[in-house]
Amino acid sequence: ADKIKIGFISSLSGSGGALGVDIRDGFQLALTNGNNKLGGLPVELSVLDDQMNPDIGRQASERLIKRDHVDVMTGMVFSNVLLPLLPAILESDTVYISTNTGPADYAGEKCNKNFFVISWQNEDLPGAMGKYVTQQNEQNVFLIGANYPGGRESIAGFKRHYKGKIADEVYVKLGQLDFSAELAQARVSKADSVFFFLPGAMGSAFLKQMDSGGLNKTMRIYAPGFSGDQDSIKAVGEPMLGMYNASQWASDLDNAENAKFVRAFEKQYGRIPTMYAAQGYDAALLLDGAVRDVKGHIEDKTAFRKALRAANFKSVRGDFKFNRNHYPIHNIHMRVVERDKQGRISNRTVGMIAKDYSDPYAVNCKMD
Amino acid sequence: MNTLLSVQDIETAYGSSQVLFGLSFEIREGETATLLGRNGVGKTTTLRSILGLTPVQRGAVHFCGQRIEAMATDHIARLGMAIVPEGRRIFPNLTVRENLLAFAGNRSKSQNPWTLQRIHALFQPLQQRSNHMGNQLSGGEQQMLAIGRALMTNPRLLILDEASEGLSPHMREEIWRCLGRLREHGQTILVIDKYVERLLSLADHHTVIERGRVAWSGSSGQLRAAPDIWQRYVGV
Amino acid sequence: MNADVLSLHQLVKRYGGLVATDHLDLNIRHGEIHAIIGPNGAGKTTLIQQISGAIAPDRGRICFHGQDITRTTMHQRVRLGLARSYQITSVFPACSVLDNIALAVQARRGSSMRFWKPALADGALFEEARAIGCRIGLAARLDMRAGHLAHGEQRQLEVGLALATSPALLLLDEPMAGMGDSTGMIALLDSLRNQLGIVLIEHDMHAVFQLADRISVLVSGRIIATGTAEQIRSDAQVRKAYLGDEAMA
Amino acid sequence: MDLAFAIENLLNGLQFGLMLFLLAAGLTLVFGIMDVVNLAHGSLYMAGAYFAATFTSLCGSFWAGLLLSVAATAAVGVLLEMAVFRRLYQRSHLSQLLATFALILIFNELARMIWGAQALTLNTPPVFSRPVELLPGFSYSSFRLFIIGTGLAVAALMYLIVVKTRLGMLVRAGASDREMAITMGIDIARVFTLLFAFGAALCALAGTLLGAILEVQVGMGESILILAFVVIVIGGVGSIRGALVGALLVGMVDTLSRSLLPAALRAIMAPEAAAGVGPSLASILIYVLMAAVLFFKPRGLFPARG
Amino acid sequence: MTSHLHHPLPALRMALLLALMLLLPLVAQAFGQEYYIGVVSRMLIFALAASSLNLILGFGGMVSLGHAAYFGAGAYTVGILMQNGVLSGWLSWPLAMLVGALLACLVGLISLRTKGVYFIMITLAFAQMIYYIVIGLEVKGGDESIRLPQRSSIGLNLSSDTTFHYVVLVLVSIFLLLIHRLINSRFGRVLQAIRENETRMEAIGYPVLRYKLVCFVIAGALASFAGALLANQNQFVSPGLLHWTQSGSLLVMVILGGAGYFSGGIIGAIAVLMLEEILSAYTIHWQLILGAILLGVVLLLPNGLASCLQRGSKA
Ligand SMILES: Nc1ncnc2c1ncn2[C@@H]1O[C@H](COP(=O)(O)OP(=O)(O)OP(=O)(O)O)[C@@H](O)[C@H]1O
Ligand SMILES: Nc1ncnc2c1ncn2[C@@H]1O[C@H](COP(=O)(O)OP(=O)(O)OP(=O)(O)O)[C@@H](O)[C@H]1O
Ligand SMILES: [Mg+2]
Ligand SMILES: [Mg+2]
Repeated sequence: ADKIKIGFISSLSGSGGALGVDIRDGFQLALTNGNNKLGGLPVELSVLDDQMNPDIGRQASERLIKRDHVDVMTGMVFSNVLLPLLPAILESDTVYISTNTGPADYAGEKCNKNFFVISWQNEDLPGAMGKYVTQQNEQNVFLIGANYPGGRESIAGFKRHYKGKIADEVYVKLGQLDFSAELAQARVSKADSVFFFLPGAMGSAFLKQMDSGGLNKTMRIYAPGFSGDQDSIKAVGEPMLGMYNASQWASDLDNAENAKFVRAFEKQYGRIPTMYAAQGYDAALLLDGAVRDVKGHIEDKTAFRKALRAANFKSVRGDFKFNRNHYPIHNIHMRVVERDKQGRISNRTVGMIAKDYSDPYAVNCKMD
Repeated sequence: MNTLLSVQDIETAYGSSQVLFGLSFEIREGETATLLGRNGVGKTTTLRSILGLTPVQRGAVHFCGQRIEAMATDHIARLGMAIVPEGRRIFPNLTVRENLLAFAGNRSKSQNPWTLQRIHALFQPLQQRSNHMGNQLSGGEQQMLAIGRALMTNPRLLILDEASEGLSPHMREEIWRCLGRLREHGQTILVIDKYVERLLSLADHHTVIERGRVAWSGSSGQLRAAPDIWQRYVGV
Repeated sequence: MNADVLSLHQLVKRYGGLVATDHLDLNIRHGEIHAIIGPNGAGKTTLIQQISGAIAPDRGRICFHGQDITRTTMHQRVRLGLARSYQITSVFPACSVLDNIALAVQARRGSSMRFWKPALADGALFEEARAIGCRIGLAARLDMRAGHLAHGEQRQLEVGLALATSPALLLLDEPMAGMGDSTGMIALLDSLRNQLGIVLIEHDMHAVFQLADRISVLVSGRIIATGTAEQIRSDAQVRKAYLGDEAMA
Repeated sequence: MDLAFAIENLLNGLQFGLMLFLLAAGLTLVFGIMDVVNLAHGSLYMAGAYFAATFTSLCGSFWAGLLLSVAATAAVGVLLEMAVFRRLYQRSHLSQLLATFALILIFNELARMIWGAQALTLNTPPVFSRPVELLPGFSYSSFRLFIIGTGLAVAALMYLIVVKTRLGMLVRAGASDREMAITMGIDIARVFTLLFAFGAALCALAGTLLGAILEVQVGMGESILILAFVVIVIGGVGSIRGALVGALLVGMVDTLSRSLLPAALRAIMAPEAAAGVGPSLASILIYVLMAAVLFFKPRGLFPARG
Repeated sequence: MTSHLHHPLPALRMALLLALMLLLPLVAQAFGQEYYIGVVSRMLIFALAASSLNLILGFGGMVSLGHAAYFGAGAYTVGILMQNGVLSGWLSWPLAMLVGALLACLVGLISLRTKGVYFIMITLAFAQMIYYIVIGLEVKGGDESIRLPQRSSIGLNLSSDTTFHYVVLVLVSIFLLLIHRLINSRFGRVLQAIRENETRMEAIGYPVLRYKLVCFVIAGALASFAGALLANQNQFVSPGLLHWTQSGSLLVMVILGGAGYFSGGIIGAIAVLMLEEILSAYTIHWQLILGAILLGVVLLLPNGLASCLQRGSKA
């Protein structure tokens, strides 16, 4: 082929818009760095907004598949948007690289040759947190999650690895911002610590209210990396200091590719990148490597998929491999929110808590 | 006596349908004048034109020596014009008391301005219903309130558009007497009403309108002496 | 024989502490024009509201053609032959005069749960409406929007709407108010005499005395006198409470 | 259930209710009294929060941020009123709905273009950063107590302005019959501009106070706007007393259902199922409350007479 | 004779539109742009949904902010039936209408007691209840939506976008014609007069509530049918269809197009979807432009787009 056509659909507006924008910026950065080429092929990129609504997302994906005939699609943030669209995308034999959500649905028996997840399986980070919290010898944890599939999966992932007692388990409506009632429950549950999965603004509001109610003085707070990342920090600020969160990536991870990425991102956008940005960036690097491997002959789909599967690129998170289900095998790190040398609040990596972590569903996948 | 209001050759239309065709008349300070005519000849439209509610397309209106036909309605009203409109148009979500007080003022610098007490004395039902909402009044009570509301601004020119509508004969008589007293105190008044006979003894000057034009004008004496005019243009 | 179209028994309506209708009894005979007069705020409109079904009385009974209708809804009463006009004009302002009347005609002529056939094809409907329009003196205005009519003309239409439902009893709340020359309306009502009963509320004594077969005087929610025009005109109590000097004129 | 838990729940309900009232306050003026269906109310709330966050970080003081935000939002309100709303008063509710919906789109996109898609920091001021101990061993966020106080104060202020002052009468008059109010000599345009600015200022107050414990983000207005409308409708459109009662009712029902319902459900069904049903049921309750209130009182609890 | 209650069929425009819709798949196929067939089918589906809302809002004066409930109900009926093995459209489509009608009847019985903004809010309340009930129910698959394995079977191969388009075109045209007949019928006149002056209608003998309810139910059934079609087109059903923003966007379509004009819903749906389609491809700040356009239209054309096309018929 003389060019590679990429369709990028993401949530660029709405309450989750910040996530999509970060993924896009990360992806775009990698393209800019490579003079708008991937593996030597010029890139034709169309960016569309799904507004966090599958119905709108479908319109966008139809357009990309049927009108623009793109070679690769990527970018979506939320599983509830991705999942309904995925059958049509995969049926059209278009490669999809997930830059954020890694649904359990496609990790096991339904794994698909065209579906790659560059980020994580949904349970990876909460599961790692469960393991870590157990290691910390926490005995009495209060669990709170948003009441939607992603939220319930995350809490389940945590519980899979957490061995202590659960003080109470509370679910709240997606989008709820006032947590006074739930904090009262946390208080009476006499828990020692809290693990929460509250996406986007919910998480930051929760943290602010923990702080103003003084609960963060009496309980330790744990969360998966999504709620401890730079976007939450920007919203919450100081009250987040000292919070532990697990992530497959951190801005201070010690590898050359990452250093280059963080520097370039800060220069380009004037802010510290988030894990979403890193995922977007990685997706572009993955494509870059695969296109190079097939020498630009992406029209040979089998070869192209094989090259993708080989994941011949340097991930900003360090070691990276695809599992048989095309979900990652990667290391998961523990981070803590601190002030850096310039006095900015950001995450510092404390150590690795899981090496070559792979999800539990892969064994059911019949690929390879 | 000075001219307080002069309407010169005005033409007014609602959209494409013209209603007034070069209508003129004058009211002098302290005078009581009427506009007479059958239904739909343009009496209310004349008032709306004077007040700037329906813009005039041609002609001029002067009030207190100022040209007002291009002025904003609220501005004209503050110069000292108050109207008891057709259909009463009480503010339903204000109490009787609020309806009276909200717009109170002394726009004619009157020596003996209207106050809540004086209004209550004139219309006793209003005093009893002071805290009722405007829309909880009977038709006649609303009419009293509309008159009271206009009086409370102590206007230089008081305009009554069918103000006796819905009033009992007793109360109607009360209003006529009150207008008579006001006239004695030098209040300028413009009345539209169907009880022409009663207006003859009350008003100084009459303008009869027919199809948006002045068909006749003259004093009470002249009108009384010309029953044909009456019959032709006003009926009854 | 019961010649009464309508009879009210011990009707009571209170607004908070105010008794707007106070144990009121009233009989309207078939074909008569029965005027109800009384000072402002006496409870005349409130009475009409209860008879027409717009508000429910606190106590008492309303019988129409001997049938108790106290609990029936407004539209059912119209079907039974009770129609009213409003003291404060209430028409369909964005519709033409003809449409206004045609709607009232349609209410009584056949079902309106018809979804397919264009109503405009229903010639009879509009013919009848046109006839009524002429009868109330709006022949020249039939195609004009009701909201654009002059005040007096709207009052005419107001009566026309009630008339178009072809009632057995017509409740008119100050039909002459705002109508400069009421001779037309007086003639119209006069022509209806003996065809249907009319309850006429009116402050225009000229019209009342000319039209009414009987007159009831309502003061503070009670009827203080009922009688012919002559009887009422000469009743001292009525003169004091209501008529003042004007009736003499 | 211990005493502290009970008190905390009551306080939470009160607090959440007054929080909603703060937001509903400005809406009561513009929607309830001026009778303009203003969906963009949430946008002014958002603008208030963004201004507060920006000015707070510039001046380093929450209170300076609050003041500047109130001024700036009121100014935006005046501009908005003169440019758009002035043309909408005489229009139907439908036009107002569409126009203010358009304003939401515009405001959100502008905020995203100016401040970026990420949320901004706005935290409680240092004075209120520490919880206060109400009972031995039970402390409560002092900032939430401050919100309770502010909510009550705003309610009192609004009551005075709308019911007791001539300005209030003029506004109500102008809203019910604009032409007649003008004919009575009132410059309704000015009165409305003033009132709109005041409504916008209340938005800024709400945006700042709520932003400090909730979020400062694009779209923050819409999610909570519906609740503000619910509050006003339950109370009776145009009634300040109604808005206050409605807000407290919604606050209480919501808080109590969130804290008591899950436990109650767990008593009668499997914890897994309870966890799923609980939040849905709690979210429904407010709407059931509203539907029930309107079923029995079609014009709200305290129908503004008129 | 002219009547403001009568709405002549804009025959020429409708014929042109119909011809366009008939030819479109052929043209699109010729140019290898099958994508646009789907876009246009979607417009037709929304045109029906918006027209059903226009029926209660524009003609009946009932501003409902809960129309997504019926729209979604239709979609979910088809989805749930299909999940349970009922593939036939002959069964599921009428059933979807029935469900929508029943739901509307229930909601209408309670809501129609209220007026104005209270009505807006109570319809919203019911829609929200249904939204949360559906979210709470475990009818969904691994994510929040129900995925349909195929389009309903009606004896034609609906998996072809072209065939699907023609089926949608025929059905939507039939229902739009039905709506047109309805608004000009006796019932339609009553409806419009109720919008004008409800009390007076009661006072000339109409059981107002009954007429409003019937209209509400008809609109519910039509919206539900549109929902069933949309579920088929998308091949999934997500709670987003029930969200209040969906009700809002239907409302926007109707008001923009012209509430109370027969073509209002159609024009509005086409205009909004077209704007979205064009603008979103052009810039990611498209909502700013969309907002500005909507605002411009409201300020300049108080009665919506249809009012400037149809000036003659409704002064
Ligand atoms: N808004 C309007 N649009 C179009 N025409 C109107 C409008 N208002 C009034 N008209 C017409 O203008 C003419 C004059 O109306 P106007 O109200 O001035 O009459 P009037 O003399 O006050 O009558 P009345 O004694 O019945 O109050 C009437 O023929 C009426 O139909
Ligand atoms: N909704 C209401 N709430 C409270 N009081 C009311 C209400 N409606 C009417 N009233 C009062 O009841 C009394 C009777 O009113 P009604 O309208 O029946 O009088 P009316 O005899 O028709 O007078 P008018 O001749 O002035 O029209 C009045 O004093 C009025 O203030
Ligand atoms: Mg007039
Ligand atoms: Mg009366």
